[in-house]
Amino acid sequence: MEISNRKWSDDFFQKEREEVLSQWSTGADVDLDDAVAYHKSLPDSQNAALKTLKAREEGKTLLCPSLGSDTVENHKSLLLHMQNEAGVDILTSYIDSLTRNCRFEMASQGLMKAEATGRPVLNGFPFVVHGVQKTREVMNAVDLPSMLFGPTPDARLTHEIGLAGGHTGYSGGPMISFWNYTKNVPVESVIHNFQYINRLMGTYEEQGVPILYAVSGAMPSVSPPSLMIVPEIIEVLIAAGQGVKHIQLNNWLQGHVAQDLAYIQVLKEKADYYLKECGFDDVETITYSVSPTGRFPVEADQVYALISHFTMIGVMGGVQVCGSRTIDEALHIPTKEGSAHSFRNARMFLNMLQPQKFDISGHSEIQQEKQIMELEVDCLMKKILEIGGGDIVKGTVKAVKLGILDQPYSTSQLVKGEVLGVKDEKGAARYFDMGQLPFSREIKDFHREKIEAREKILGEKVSYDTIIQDMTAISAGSIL
Amino acid sequence: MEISNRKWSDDFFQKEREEVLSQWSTGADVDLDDAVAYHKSLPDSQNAALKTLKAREEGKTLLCPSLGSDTVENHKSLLLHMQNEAGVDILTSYIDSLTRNCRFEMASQGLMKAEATGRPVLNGFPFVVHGVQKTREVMNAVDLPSMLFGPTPDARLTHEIGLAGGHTGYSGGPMISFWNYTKNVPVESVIHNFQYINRLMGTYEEQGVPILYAVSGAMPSVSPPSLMIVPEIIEVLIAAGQGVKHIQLNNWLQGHVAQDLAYIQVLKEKADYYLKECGFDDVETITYSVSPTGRFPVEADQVYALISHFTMIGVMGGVQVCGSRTIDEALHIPTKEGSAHSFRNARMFLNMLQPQKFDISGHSEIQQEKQIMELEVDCLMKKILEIGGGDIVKGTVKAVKLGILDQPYSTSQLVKGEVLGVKDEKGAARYFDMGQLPFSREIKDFHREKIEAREKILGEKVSYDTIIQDMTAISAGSIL
Amino acid sequence: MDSKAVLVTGVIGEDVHVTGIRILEHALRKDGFTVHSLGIHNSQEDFISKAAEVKADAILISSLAGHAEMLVQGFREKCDKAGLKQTELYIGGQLVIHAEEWEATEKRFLDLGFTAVAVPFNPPGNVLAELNERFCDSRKKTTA
Amino acid sequence: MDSKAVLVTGVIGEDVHVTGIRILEHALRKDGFTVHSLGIHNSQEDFISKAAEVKADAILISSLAGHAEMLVQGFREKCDKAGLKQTELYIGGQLVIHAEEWEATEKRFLDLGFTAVAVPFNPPGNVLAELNERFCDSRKKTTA
Ligand code: B12
Ligand code: B12
Repeated sequence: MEISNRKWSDDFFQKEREEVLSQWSTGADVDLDDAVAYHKSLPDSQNAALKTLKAREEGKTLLCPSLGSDTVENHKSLLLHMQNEAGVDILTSYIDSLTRNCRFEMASQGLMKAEATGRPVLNGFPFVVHGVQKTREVMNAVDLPSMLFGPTPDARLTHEIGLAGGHTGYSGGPMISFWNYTKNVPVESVIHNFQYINRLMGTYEEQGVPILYAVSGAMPSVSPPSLMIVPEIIEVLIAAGQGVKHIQLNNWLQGHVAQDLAYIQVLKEKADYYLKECGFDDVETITYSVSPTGRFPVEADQVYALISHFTMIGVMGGVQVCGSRTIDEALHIPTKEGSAHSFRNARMFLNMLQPQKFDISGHSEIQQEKQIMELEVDCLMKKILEIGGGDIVKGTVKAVKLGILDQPYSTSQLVKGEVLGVKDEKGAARYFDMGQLPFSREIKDFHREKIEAREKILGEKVSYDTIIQDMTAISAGSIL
Repeated sequence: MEISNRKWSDDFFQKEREEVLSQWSTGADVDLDDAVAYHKSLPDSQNAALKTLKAREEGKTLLCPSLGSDTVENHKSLLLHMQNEAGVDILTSYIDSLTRNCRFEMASQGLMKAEATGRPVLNGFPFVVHGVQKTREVMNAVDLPSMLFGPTPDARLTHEIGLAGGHTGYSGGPMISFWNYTKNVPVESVIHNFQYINRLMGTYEEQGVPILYAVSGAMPSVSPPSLMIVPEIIEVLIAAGQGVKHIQLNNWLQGHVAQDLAYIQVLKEKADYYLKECGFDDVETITYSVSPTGRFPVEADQVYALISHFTMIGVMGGVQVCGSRTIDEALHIPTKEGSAHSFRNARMFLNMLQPQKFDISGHSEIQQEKQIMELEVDCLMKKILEIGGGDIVKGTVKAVKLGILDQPYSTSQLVKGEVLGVKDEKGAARYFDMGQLPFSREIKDFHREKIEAREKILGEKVSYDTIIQDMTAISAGSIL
Repeated sequence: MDSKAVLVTGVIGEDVHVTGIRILEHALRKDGFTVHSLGIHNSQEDFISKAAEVKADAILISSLAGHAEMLVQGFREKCDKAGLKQTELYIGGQLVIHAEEWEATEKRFLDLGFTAVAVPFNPPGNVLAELNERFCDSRKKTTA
Repeated sequence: MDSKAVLVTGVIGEDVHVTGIRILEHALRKDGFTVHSLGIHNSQEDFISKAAEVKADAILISSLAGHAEMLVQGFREKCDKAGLKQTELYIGGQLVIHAEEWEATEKRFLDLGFTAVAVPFNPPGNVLAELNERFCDSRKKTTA
């Protein structure tokens, strides 16, 4: 079957499920009817999709950490600590990176070592090794919804276990997984695996269990937001194609207020627009924001300021869910104490700002950013749909080859890797190199002018060294 | 001599100086020529007035803590720590509260106890007990400018020592000292003492030593900003009357972004306007902001968020100097470590935001706040000048008696104390009771409507209990 | 109107922190206590003469600036001499200027003859409940 | 063109953190090293066969995800067996997932046969200076 955005047939899906469920012993315990019954036994307030929709209605911003630990005991106490001490509204279970790469045997060894020594060994919760019942043991201990977290090219079995285990969402996606988590895996394979996951989510939806799917597009490295938005919209359309009904749009904030706020607006508007364009009328979208993935400062004093800064942008952007890095981000896997400190900080900032309903969405600088971002997104989306003959999946596969879809600092060797971003004189991300992106004169001139303004201040041409400096600027104490 | 805004004659000033300098033994060491020579031996970068003017030119925001310790050793190491570890730009020396109340004998005992035990006893630096040389010992150890800090009804001798000791500024003023630091002292006495201080500053200016005088107006307790702005303008005019040339306008932020930003704009514009109106053409004004004086939360996580929040407002307001409370504000006199943590947080937030030059000053909500604030300020200022026959000092004395100048929670028994503020449904401070303020229908209606909006949400009338709740809301974790 | 107890309240010494005690006075009055408020800047003698005049059941001293210990030395003894042996003494606010274990602070003031020392950061409601309970007890004791 | 040394660089195991080593490679190349970059997702064997092929003076392993210890077990021995006894081994990034004294981390990897272990959070410049110094020394040693 050639890959396309058509919905998988039941046969095709069931055949592949058998294979997937046999990848590790715990697969045998997955029973969809039982899983649906389990979900229905949980209150609505423990469903991520329903809880975020409610927040959208009420104009509220929820807080959501991202962490995970290896043993059931550790992970449970981590989530309970976040619920009770950090006061967050939604939980996440990070998947450890061995499990993400289907190295279940190694994950199992790591888990055994962790259980034996009491010292954490894995960098997340190894869903597959634990299996459905152990996962439910965690979910039964908490009152909040929890989502799986972690992009990766093949999380099919992890999803079977995680969703049957009571999780009601996942953050990740085929594009981000391809760009940032693979070396040699073709994009079509990654999309295929995500179609499986999305079809599984669609199946839960058909059985009356809403599942929240968070698209992520690409990790920024001083990236103009269209580099994230376009792959995110692609992920949205692929998900909708397999019957996903509740989508969270992740915004990867980089710290420039006007650009980040424009990003939040454009992603939401364009995702809704292209969903409609492609005939998906019953998909709900909510928005999420989180601080960037560049290197963090080591000093907690400074990270607190970043947590507040990014919470400010999230609240001003009116997102339904606000994530945050933690004060120990630079140092090690966040501890539960570190996470609680961080989210209490985010909560206080939120509680100061949100009741004010201070709306700056119409600010001229935001609108300017928005306008150019929309041009960029439409230009790329149209081209991709065009070369795909109207099929987003086919278009995507071709676009990656042609460099019409491209990323800086991608881990994949199958990516052109020609595009590069650099900051302008106010700290916004601009295109330093547009590679093969089919941008218009207007877009090119805009970025060129912005970069020239920076060069004027620097007194020299922007170079690769400038880019490196920009990538580590925040950890060194300043946006620029 | 009846009190008025006329400049003191040299005779009158010198006669009073003799008296003041004889209040405590250290007064004898004050020699103006020597002091001027000492100031001129210091670099411009150690002069608060020159440094802030430079910041105004360059569009930069400087950071300034407010602390002080009792012994020379403690105070020196505190200031050095702030300079080297906290990275601030301007220092302050808090005056301990015994010295502020001219209880020099008790301050001397406290200092001796502190020196003997090594444990801090006084809540600030007892300038008078230390004398000129000991004060210079501190100033010689640091590279940054330092200002005296602390309103009080009679800081005449403290200023003689502090300025001769190398300090180049003072934060305080007759109105704030009257409202918030006296019980039975008539406003005319406080003004008299400040005319002395201002005349002393004027004398330094005439000798070519710029001194920065920071006016403070009144401490807010859920106060609509006109309650601070009007007394601040009064302090500005009194200072200008005695020859002060460099004035810092202190903005006491309360956390509501639009209202606080309007406050910063209105204070600056109206201070400059009334200076001109009253014929003072050569007075430079710069702006300062700091977080409120209401009770702080105990948890450092939360205070960090407040530090960031108030730094955000200061930076967005384009102030030249940004102060901050510290993470240990609620607990005890700030330690040097606590202060360093706090200012590193403020610095990071500033470094993220300021390079963006994100200008929201024209925002409609800010403009709305500004408009009503201007009406209030002009209404009060005109009335005060009118009843003073054009003399601001005479007008002020009368206005206090009539309640045209009034404050909530004043410590003075000579104040009407009828006005009261309460928060509206977005957290801005509104007039709950206008007492004798001669406000127009338009102003009255505005506040009434805002309060009604809050009452709708509360489902009950706003009462004194609401006010108490509002006053402790931030320490309880939210603006509302 | 039956008053639960007659109280004299105020801030001692050069301290200007008046907000806390004002809020407390409001709550106490609403709750049925008779409150004679002295505001800020009171000496020990100011408290004693007012307490004698109104036959106070208790004196409530507020102090936040951190100099409390210096300012209340010998207060219990002076009260006793002035015929206020029955008058209970309470103190609250932020009593010391350095970080110290609450137990140490409390002991220091109990040793100076105070009936009770209020933990800082109590919301008005808590403080009220606490005082109410204490005053009921103290009433019982006095009438017993 | 004279190369200071021939290096093989890459990220080991399932780790995807590529930014740091990319930045380092750029700096190293600019500074006159010959760099053979393997990118992410490399096994011990991937490093060894490339190093043998290019006669590498050193192998630089980057690892940030925190599983480094598991992933480099026996690496020194395998290198020796493959005839890379002269090839020095360096490792850097964020090597453990829990908070631990740097000295303990360093020792753990030195014991595994690494020549040096890079402290985390070095800006590219520092790392470069450090490597340069080390490579000059190692060069001297090799040629001596
Ligand atoms: C507001 C404030 C001010 C305002 C006061 C306005 C006013 N007129 O009241 C102003 C700005 C004027 C001020 C000045 C100063 N302040 Co001040 N101030 C504060 C602050 C921020 C909040 C105090 C407050 O209003 N709390 C709210 C009320 C509701 O709470 P409360 O006072 O604690 O009262 C409650 C309870 O404690 C209890 N209670 C209070 N009294 C009593 C008594 C009894 C018997 C009982 C049972 C209960 C009780 O009931 C109240 C209701 O719930 C605190 C720090 C903080 N807590 O966040 C510092 C603080 C108290 N101030 C401090 C200092 C040092 C000063 C200055 C000396 C600073 C200086 N060097 O310039 C000057 C004082 C000068 C002087 N002559 O006294 C220090 C005290 C240090 C210490 N004790 O260790 C603090 C802790 C700040 C700090 N970190 O340095 N301050
Ligand atoms: C960016 C980032 C990511 C990006 C990576 C993008 C990319 N393709 O590179 C993304 C989002 C993809 C990512 C994913 C994950 N990450 Co990550 N990530 C970071 C982050 C924020 C910055 C890393 C970075 O780019 N630094 C900037 C560069 C310039 O610095 P550097 O890498 O340290 O390299 C410098 C030096 O160390 C040195 N150096 C590096 N290598 C070597 C080698 C030698 C021989 C020498 C001499 C020197 C040297 O030179 C470099 C130049 O100065 C760090 C936290 C932090 N530091 O703030 C977490 C962090 C490294 N990540 C972490 C984790 C756990 C993960 C995940 C496993 C999370 C999860 N559970 O989902 C996944 C990984 C999945 C996988 N399969 O690997 C943890 C690691 C935990 C630990 N070691 O204790 C950290 C510390 C975050 C945290 N607090 O949890 N991450």
